[in-house]
Amino acid sequence: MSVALHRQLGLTDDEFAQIPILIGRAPTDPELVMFSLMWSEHCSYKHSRRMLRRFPTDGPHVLQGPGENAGAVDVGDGWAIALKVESHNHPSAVEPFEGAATGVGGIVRDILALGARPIALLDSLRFGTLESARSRHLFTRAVAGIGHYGNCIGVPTVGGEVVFDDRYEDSCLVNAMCIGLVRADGMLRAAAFGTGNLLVLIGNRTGRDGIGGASVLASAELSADDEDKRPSVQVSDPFTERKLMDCCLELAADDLLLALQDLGAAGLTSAASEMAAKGGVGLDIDLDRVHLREEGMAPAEILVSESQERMLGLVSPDKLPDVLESCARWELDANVIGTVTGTGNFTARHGGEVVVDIPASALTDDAPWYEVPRTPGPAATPLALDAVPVPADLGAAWLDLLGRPNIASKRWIYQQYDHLVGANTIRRPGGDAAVIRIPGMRRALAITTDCAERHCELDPRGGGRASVFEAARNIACTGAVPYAASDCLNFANPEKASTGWRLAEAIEGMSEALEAISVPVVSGNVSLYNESPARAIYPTPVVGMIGLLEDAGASVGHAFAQPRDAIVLLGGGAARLDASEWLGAALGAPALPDLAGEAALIGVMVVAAGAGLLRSAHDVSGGGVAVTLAESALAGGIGCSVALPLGRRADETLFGESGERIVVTCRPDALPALRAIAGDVPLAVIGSVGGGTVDVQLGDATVSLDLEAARIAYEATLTEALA
Amino acid sequence: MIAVVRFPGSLDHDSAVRAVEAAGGTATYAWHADRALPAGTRAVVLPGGFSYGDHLRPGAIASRSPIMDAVRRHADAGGLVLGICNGFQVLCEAGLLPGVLRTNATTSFVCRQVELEVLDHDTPFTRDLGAGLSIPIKNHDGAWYGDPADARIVLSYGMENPLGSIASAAGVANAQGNVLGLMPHPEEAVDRLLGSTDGLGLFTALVRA
Amino acid sequence: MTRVVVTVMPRDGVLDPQGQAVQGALARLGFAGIHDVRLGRRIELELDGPDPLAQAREMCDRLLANPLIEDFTVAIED
Amino acid sequence: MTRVVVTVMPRDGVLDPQGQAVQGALARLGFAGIHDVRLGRRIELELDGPDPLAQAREMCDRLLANPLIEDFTVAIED
Ligand SMILES: Nc1ncnc2c1ncn2[C@@H]1O[C@H](COP(=O)(O)OP(=O)(O)O)[C@@H](O)[C@H]1O
Ligand SMILES: [Mg+2]
Repeated sequence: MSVALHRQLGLTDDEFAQIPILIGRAPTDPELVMFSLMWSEHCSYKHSRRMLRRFPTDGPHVLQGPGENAGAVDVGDGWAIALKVESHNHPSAVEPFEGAATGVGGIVRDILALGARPIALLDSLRFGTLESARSRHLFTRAVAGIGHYGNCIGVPTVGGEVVFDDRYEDSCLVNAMCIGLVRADGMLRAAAFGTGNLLVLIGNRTGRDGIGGASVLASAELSADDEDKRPSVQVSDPFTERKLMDCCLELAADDLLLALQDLGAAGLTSAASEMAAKGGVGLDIDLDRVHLREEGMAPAEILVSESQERMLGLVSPDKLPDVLESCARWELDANVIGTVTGTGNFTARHGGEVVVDIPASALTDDAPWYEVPRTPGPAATPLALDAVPVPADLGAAWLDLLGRPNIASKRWIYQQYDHLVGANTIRRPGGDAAVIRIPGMRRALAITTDCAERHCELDPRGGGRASVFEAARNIACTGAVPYAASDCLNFANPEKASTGWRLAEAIEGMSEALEAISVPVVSGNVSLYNESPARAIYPTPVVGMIGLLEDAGASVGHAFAQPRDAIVLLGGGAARLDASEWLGAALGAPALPDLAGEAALIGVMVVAAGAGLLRSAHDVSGGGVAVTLAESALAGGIGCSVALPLGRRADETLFGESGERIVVTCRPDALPALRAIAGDVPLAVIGSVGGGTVDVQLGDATVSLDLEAARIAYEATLTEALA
Repeated sequence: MIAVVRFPGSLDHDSAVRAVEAAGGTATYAWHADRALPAGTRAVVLPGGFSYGDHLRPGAIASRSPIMDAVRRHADAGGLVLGICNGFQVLCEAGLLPGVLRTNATTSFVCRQVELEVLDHDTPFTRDLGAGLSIPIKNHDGAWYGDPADARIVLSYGMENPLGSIASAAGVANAQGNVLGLMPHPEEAVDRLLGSTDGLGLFTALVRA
Repeated sequence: MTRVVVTVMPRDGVLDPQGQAVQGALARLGFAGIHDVRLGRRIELELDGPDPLAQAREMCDRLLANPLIEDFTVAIED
Repeated sequence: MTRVVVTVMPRDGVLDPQGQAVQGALARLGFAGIHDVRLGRRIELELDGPDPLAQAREMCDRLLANPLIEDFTVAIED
């Protein structure tokens, strides 16, 4: 072998040198493979761990902050909501259908590991433009995979987002968010404890799925062209996942589980070492008792296989018969593969021999960490408005904008997702945040994912703030109080250029915004190295947020409701074309979101909705106020007529973007009450609902949008591009 | 008592129970491996989902499970059986309803609200329904295929026919009218909060049985 | 016109949830002695042109099979 | 042990929307001269027992094929 094994496995020489110091001898081959995976960026966050400490993670309602499989918050009446966002970017680029599907499966098991019933999914997607045949293929297959998995396991996919941009041509992003419901006092943790307690592996058999670095070992041991020893792509099996969900929830409800842990990246190695390290105990695992799908798997392969749809339960010996019986009833394989010991070591046997015997904490807590270079990127320069051509026909420009892939209706996507299963979906996809009833409660949840990636490219701190505020505004538009967040930081190579600085700045901006609205981050995920020699992605810190609505029946939608309702623009944001959808490029210098202003606007929304004043609400985001008005009109099947101050230029006024603006409607006689609630938050009555067109008067001129033409432009794009 | 049959991979069983309760009845689960329906069963619901992962053909594996013999006996004795989505597929595969459900003409999963026409008011299920119902569909294999001359097409999608069913069929009954299968999900339309209560009538019919 | 039959099967070692589900169902129906069930696709193509086999192979590479998880064969049927 | 191959195809005259979709996709990829595409299933069974062909046929009757829309054949593969 020309290159040392540890390098083939992705360990640096320095990292490799640490191992004997930690364990007092040279590692065995399986141990080396385990270290290589546990010390990878994916498992150890070695480039981002320190920066993540900046996030606000506390709050009176936080039951579980970062550190477990998912975070959880108290939502009252003894119930907790678990939430987490996770990426499956690289697998989706290789095999989009299975990659995206297994991404959904993975996040669902993270929620399940808390003993929570998964009740909603969202997907946040970034792909190359629809002009690219490759991107169309990847996107179509990823959507199909997400739909297939979510639909089959019966968890509604209630929302998400997608952005098409050339910067994602080589590195698409597939992030998924899952929400779960669990009794606050019945939440499971992943920590192992109690010498003699048993580890039970439940679910699919273990094959050579997704064995990363370990394949190097396998091919070094065996002849390199040995076909069937090659690692295989993970194939999703949602039917087994559903049984696993039903079975684990039944076990949890019957109090048969002491701890529960999903098997994700690095498989059994990561699951078991984390359980041991969290509980400060050891685990003795017999690899011969792991149910295998293939013959002749090497110990290292069994230890790091990423076969899907598996969970690891901790069971006391007297409960074992009940556990096995339940698993049999669900037609799931279940095997006792190990026991808790007092040594603190991760011990594994194979064929009667000890092949691994190392402190579990060496794998988890002793992973290296790196300070990444924080070379600042160039400062953004404001857009010269003169350089942006004035559209000859504003009406035509408006129609064009409505049909752009990043603005156009996402019906083609969410129609392929069962967004109703469970019979709790109050506000379906198509508006701002989705709203779902919390089963058995009067309260409801609003859920969204958002990210301002172009803003982040130009100014990561401002973009970090904007990403949080966009999510919070979407939540607030339903009348819900922003309550908790999860995030997925998708970035390029942290060791190169300004990526480290961007990451730190984005985290700073997100944290500032989260603090401004008192929303804690309770879980999250980092995905780095999203770049090719040709392109790096925009910094894409996806924010997943939930909000709480006191009365499920009082949520607000984005559709115009009644003729003659007053249309009100709330908030102090100023329309600018910098980085806007109309500009279609990351150019200019978007304004730094104002912490106090955004927080005040969100507060006003919540109070106004709570007072029952709002008939509709829709924030101003991509495409500016013109798109906001058109979307509310299309959703309600009724037009409006509005007058706006002309501003610097008509196209900027119509299509310019910024945060801190929401268009609401109310009965005309509710205006005084709304004004009183708004207080210092800027409020402008701009028109009224009615008619079959959206008319906007700007100075002397009126721009008019025909609703039927708008509907065609808005609905056709994705369907036609992806036919 | 209404029995809601649960197969591995059933998804809408809880919603079906809630719908029965919304209609003023009580429900209990029957397990696929059981050979008899729960004592006191007056009517049966086969809920939506992906029983056995929809592998091979949707509903095929579930239709051969032990509980289906008991469902058949219940139907033969004139008892009411309502199959929703996957339940409809199971009933067709079991031969309790004519035809079979095939992949949608779109070849994709379709989740959306549809407007249904009630074509046949002369079954125990449809006696009290209005002329039209607004209920969501959500399925991948919902195109009914069969001979309309041999089937009682009770519900139709009208002119729209979004899934490509023969005769635009959305719901089909057996000759006696006591077994009904439909692709739309009435259990998702029993609560004003979720947008429509048009599905409630089907559950009221079961509760009355 | 030539009829070409394309057979696409899950690769060895790749999880075959469909095959597993069918195997379980057959066992529950009382069939004994089933050691393995694998489920794949059979695609019958009616093709014109000089080299239908080569064409079918290209179709497999570009659309009909997923080389990461499936193996395919093509054959002319008479 | 015998390997029996079961082939299940849509019956003649039964519309095959999936086959049509594949045909459309192949045409969009630029393949010409495709007259028909039919999509079916291939099921490979590893069976023990005295008469594997008869057993496979019974499996088809009882589960593997739906006679309303599908035809099947069984064959021993060596
Ligand atoms: N990938 C997706 N999956 C599911 N729903 C989506 C997806 N993309 C967009 N949607 C839905 O379409 C609607 C509009 O999305 P978007 O334009 O991103 O909203 P906003 O600008 O309010 O964030 C939302 O309801 C959203 O949930
Ligand atoms: Mg919005």
